[in-house]
Amino acid sequence: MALLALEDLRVEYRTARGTSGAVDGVTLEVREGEVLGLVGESGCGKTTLGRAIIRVLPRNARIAGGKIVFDGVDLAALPEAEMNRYRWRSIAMVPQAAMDSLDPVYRLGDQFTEVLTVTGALTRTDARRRSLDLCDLVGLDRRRLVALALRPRLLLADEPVTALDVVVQHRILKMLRTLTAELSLSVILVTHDISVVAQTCDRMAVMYAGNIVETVPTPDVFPRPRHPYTMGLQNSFPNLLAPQETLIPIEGVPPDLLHPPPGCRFAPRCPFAIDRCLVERPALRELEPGRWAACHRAEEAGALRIQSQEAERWRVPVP
Amino acid sequence: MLLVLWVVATLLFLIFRLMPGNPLAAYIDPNFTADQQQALIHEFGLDLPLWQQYLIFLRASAAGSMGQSFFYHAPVAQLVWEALPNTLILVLGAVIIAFLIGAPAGAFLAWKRGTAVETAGISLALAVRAAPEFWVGMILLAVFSFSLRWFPTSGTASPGAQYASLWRQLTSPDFLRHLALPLLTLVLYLQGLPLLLMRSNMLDVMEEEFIVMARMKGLPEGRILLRHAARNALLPVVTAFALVVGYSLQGYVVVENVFSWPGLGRLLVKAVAAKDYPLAQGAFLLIAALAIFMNLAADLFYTWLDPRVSYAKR
Amino acid sequence: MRSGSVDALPRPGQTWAGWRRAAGTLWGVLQHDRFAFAGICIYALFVLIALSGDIFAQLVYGARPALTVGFVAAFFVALIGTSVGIIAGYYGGWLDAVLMRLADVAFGIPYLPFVIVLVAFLGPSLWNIVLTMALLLWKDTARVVRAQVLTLRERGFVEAARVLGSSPRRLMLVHLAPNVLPIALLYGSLAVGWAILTEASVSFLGFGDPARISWGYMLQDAYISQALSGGAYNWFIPPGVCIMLVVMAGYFISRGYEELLFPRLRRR
Amino acid sequence: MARPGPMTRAPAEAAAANGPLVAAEAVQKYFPLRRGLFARRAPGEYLRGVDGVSFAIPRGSSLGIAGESGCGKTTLARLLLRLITPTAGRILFEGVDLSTLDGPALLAFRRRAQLMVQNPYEAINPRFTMEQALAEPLVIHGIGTREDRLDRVIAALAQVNLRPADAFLDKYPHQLSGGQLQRVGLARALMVDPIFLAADEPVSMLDVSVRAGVLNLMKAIARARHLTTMYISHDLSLVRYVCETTMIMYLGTVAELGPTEAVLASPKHPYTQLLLAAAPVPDPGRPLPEITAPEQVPTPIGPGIGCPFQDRCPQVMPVCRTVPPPLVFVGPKHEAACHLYGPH
Repeated sequence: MALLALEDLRVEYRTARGTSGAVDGVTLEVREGEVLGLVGESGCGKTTLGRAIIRVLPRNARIAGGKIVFDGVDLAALPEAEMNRYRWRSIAMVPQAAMDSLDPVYRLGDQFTEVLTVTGALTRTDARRRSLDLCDLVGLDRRRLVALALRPRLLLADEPVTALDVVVQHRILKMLRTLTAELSLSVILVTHDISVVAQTCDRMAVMYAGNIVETVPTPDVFPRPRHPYTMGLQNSFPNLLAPQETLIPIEGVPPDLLHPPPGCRFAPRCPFAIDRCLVERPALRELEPGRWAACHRAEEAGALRIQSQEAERWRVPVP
Repeated sequence: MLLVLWVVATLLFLIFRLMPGNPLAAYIDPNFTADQQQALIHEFGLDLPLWQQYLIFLRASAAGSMGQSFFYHAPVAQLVWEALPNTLILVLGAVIIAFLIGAPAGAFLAWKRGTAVETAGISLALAVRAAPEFWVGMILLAVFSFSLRWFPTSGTASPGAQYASLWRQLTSPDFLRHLALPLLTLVLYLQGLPLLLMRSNMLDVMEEEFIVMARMKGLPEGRILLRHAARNALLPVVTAFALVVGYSLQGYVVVENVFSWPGLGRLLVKAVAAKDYPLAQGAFLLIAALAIFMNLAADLFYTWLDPRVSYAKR
Repeated sequence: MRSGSVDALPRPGQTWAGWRRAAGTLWGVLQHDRFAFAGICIYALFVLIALSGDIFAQLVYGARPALTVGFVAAFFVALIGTSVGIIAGYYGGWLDAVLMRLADVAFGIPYLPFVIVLVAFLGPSLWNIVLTMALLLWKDTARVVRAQVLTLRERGFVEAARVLGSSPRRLMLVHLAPNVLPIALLYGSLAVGWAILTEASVSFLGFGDPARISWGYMLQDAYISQALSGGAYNWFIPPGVCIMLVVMAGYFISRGYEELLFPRLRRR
Repeated sequence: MARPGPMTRAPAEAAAANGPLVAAEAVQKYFPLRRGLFARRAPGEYLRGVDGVSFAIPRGSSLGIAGESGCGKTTLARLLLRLITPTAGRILFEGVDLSTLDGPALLAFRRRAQLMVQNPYEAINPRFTMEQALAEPLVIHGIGTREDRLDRVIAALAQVNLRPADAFLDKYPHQLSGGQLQRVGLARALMVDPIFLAADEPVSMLDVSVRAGVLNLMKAIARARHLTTMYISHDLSLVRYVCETTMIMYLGTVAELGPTEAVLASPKHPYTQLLLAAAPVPDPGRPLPEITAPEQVPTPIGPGIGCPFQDRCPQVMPVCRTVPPPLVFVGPKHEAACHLYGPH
């Protein structure tokens, strides 16, 4: 059963030039004890999605619709005070810039125990002991561990390893896996690096321009991508183990979310786009059990995969 | 710090000595004979070569004796030391009150961002900040002293007032009534900087990652504002303490003159007007020393507040 | 110096209809303008002016030294500050150390007292006031520009320009200067206010240029002529309001600049 | 693209024409740590950016430099382009010591060696249009006439696949995407017709889907113009895609150097082995491997005795604590600086 279920979640930003749908109708599930990889390029809305779940959005952003069902409760409908009971106790977050997320004028230990005592869950002494226990458990990195202090059930990790050296990155991913097993924790791992997802996550959701375009179990996505964007990503990604002769880029740029194209948002860059793609927005459909894709031509995925290997096809004429 | 003071002193010495005209002109009675004039010039050491004058000046300044005032016929040191406490009370009192009012008001405006209260508050603070402080003082004088007669118009004490000790004087109602208007003028002038700075810092800090993090932790909004946002926003405001002290110099010289407050600023203006250069020099040096000292104090205070900055690094 | 030619100046009408029209305008401003406050100030100013044509003439005349000092001083402050900041930031090393020590000294010198001393001994002229201000006020601009240059210097395009063989002169003039210009202008517009306030203070203290009527001089005149005890508010309120408005204009210009410079602020 | 005539070479350089284009000889760059103005520095109070590095880049080849952040790879690139000068050692470009260059000779060097910077959004002066940015190298070096500069700029834009070029001429940097800006950065570097191109993490800030485009372009242009290239990256998979030779750096020293395939297929230095084991691969069948290396934060400050990798090395020996390991051959053209392969 799903611990977290997002149903048609929409988040809007108000800007000087209009309203942009940074997250535009996302439907997604996270099961108990699984690590879900949320992959996408910069500006696709993956960070916004993570922050919407815990309802800490910038001032000019708001949840414009949809549900965030956590453990049977719709978080999107909760009043702010109620929401505070979920933050950190049930849903914790490791933000992108771990270093910046600490208040520079207080000592680490104090900040660490602050949340434990303020929420009224523990006394100061207990809080200190709990923090030490957790450090022993994994043996490092207090500041990332703050997130786990209250034994949450869901951890949102927003690019936790970006900009880290590979050795440190490896250690943190390893720790993440250990923790999920020992604390039966569910994790949403937000990243732009497919390799990280491949080795860490159980399932993978691919985001493009505010939409989820594909959700599949990780072992399945690499041999059998179903959405052209996923195929394109794989083509453009260098592999340390098996060197490709040539990498194939996806030409063009993501759409302006203030004025998104009427049909499929990937259509302008997609080598397989047909007329229908330009006018009708594809829904996220379950093609086989547990395998979802939002593409009008998902049934032809087998044939498209073969064609997608040809570099010439991806040379979409620049408008 | 001492270096700066030395440069200032030297600069001052050169300005006074290289000025056209005889500095004793105002002092020398036209009826004096040439011999008498010469004797006077000799008395003040003005016939010595420049470098000797400079050495004498340096030695005397370091020893704390700054020569004899032409105008008051009294030692400069005595005159400036008498004026110093009045200035200190006025400036320190105003700076502290300005911070105590300005910083919380700034935080309040940041909290009220986007509302009419904020717009009105900022406009008002800016307007008061932009008004010349002596003009504000004049209005206060005209309204509260001359029209309403609530406060005295000048000086530090009513005629005939005698006090047993400095403390008695400072706490006497008469003195406080004299202090009220100049203090208020200076506070009005100084509040703008801490206020505006605090507000914009609060707005910056509120966007910082650790505030977002605190929200994610589910901390109450009030606690986030006070414990995390306000304390961080306060740091640059404290750095500005030095700046405010600098501004206060601009302010107090003028305000002291409006209210005939017998402090260093008034002494300086009088001395300059009377071309009494030993006195002007002495008053100026003390004002400079005061400013430099206060900058240093602000630095130390900042170090104490922010553990990231150790004094050695600055 | 009371001007005799003031009767020739037009006086705003004081009829009942005029008042009503003015009140209507004021109400409109209050309703629609975010900075209605400024509107009220201007209105109050004209009411006061209406009360004394003599003062009106002086006010108009007094605007000239204020604005001259403001803009000329601000120009030199921005020019000196920007040059020093760019040179110190670009070359670094001992040159930087020397220039920044100089800035420290300028910072340690009490500003207004120094202006008073210098003006009193150089002779009370407008240009001496401008000169002393330029001598002391460049330090803030220089520091900010230097800090900006230090970050710009690490930017890719400056590095690339060096690799392309740009001369130091070209780097400073073509690559650094245009990119620090906005912040120099920001500080320049603040300096306008500073300079006007300084000129007013100096004139008020009696060290101003005796040949020119300035707003500060008018205030001094009012002060020593017992205008305060006589309750002659119409004498000393208008010049102060003028100074305040001009200085505020400087602030608002710089705030507008800041919003352009740091678009992040616009969202607030 | 219109090219100026072949460069005239001085006789001394002609003699070096057959040697490597770039050669570093025991290059060192220490940065003093900030202290008080008059405080004396103890020997350890330097940051060892580059600490005794020797290598050569043969003409027409591509060298990839990889290592963790702070290993000195960017410092090395800046040294090779003479943006900074070494504390000790020599850097030879076409056989000429870079530190002796001055005036016109330095300007001539600036036409031969060019750079692509890391951050595309900072690569172009924000106040320049693309035309101005691309014409600047021509102006500095007085190449072409005022009229034909525009033609050259258009040709350069077309060469990096920014078509139609006219559409880009009047654009400012903020109107372009990261990928497009990085192409302009490449085009600008090529305006002076260099023979050596250094690229410092040119795609690390770009989105995955557009990285390949920039990399392919760099590869194609380097091949077409016989450019000698140096490519810096923390990502070994990118180095593998672009470079023939790979150099692994650790704390300012060369840990391993050799043909890319050899270094990646049979890494010899324990540090290279660690990097390869920790690097993620897009293969769901391969779980995260166990790593036995001790956790230790490397620091480039301090006296530095023995092997720089000793504290993190799982195979550390007593000799590693005292003697810095020299580079020794471990295969054809393949060297590693490790006592495991030395005479000890």
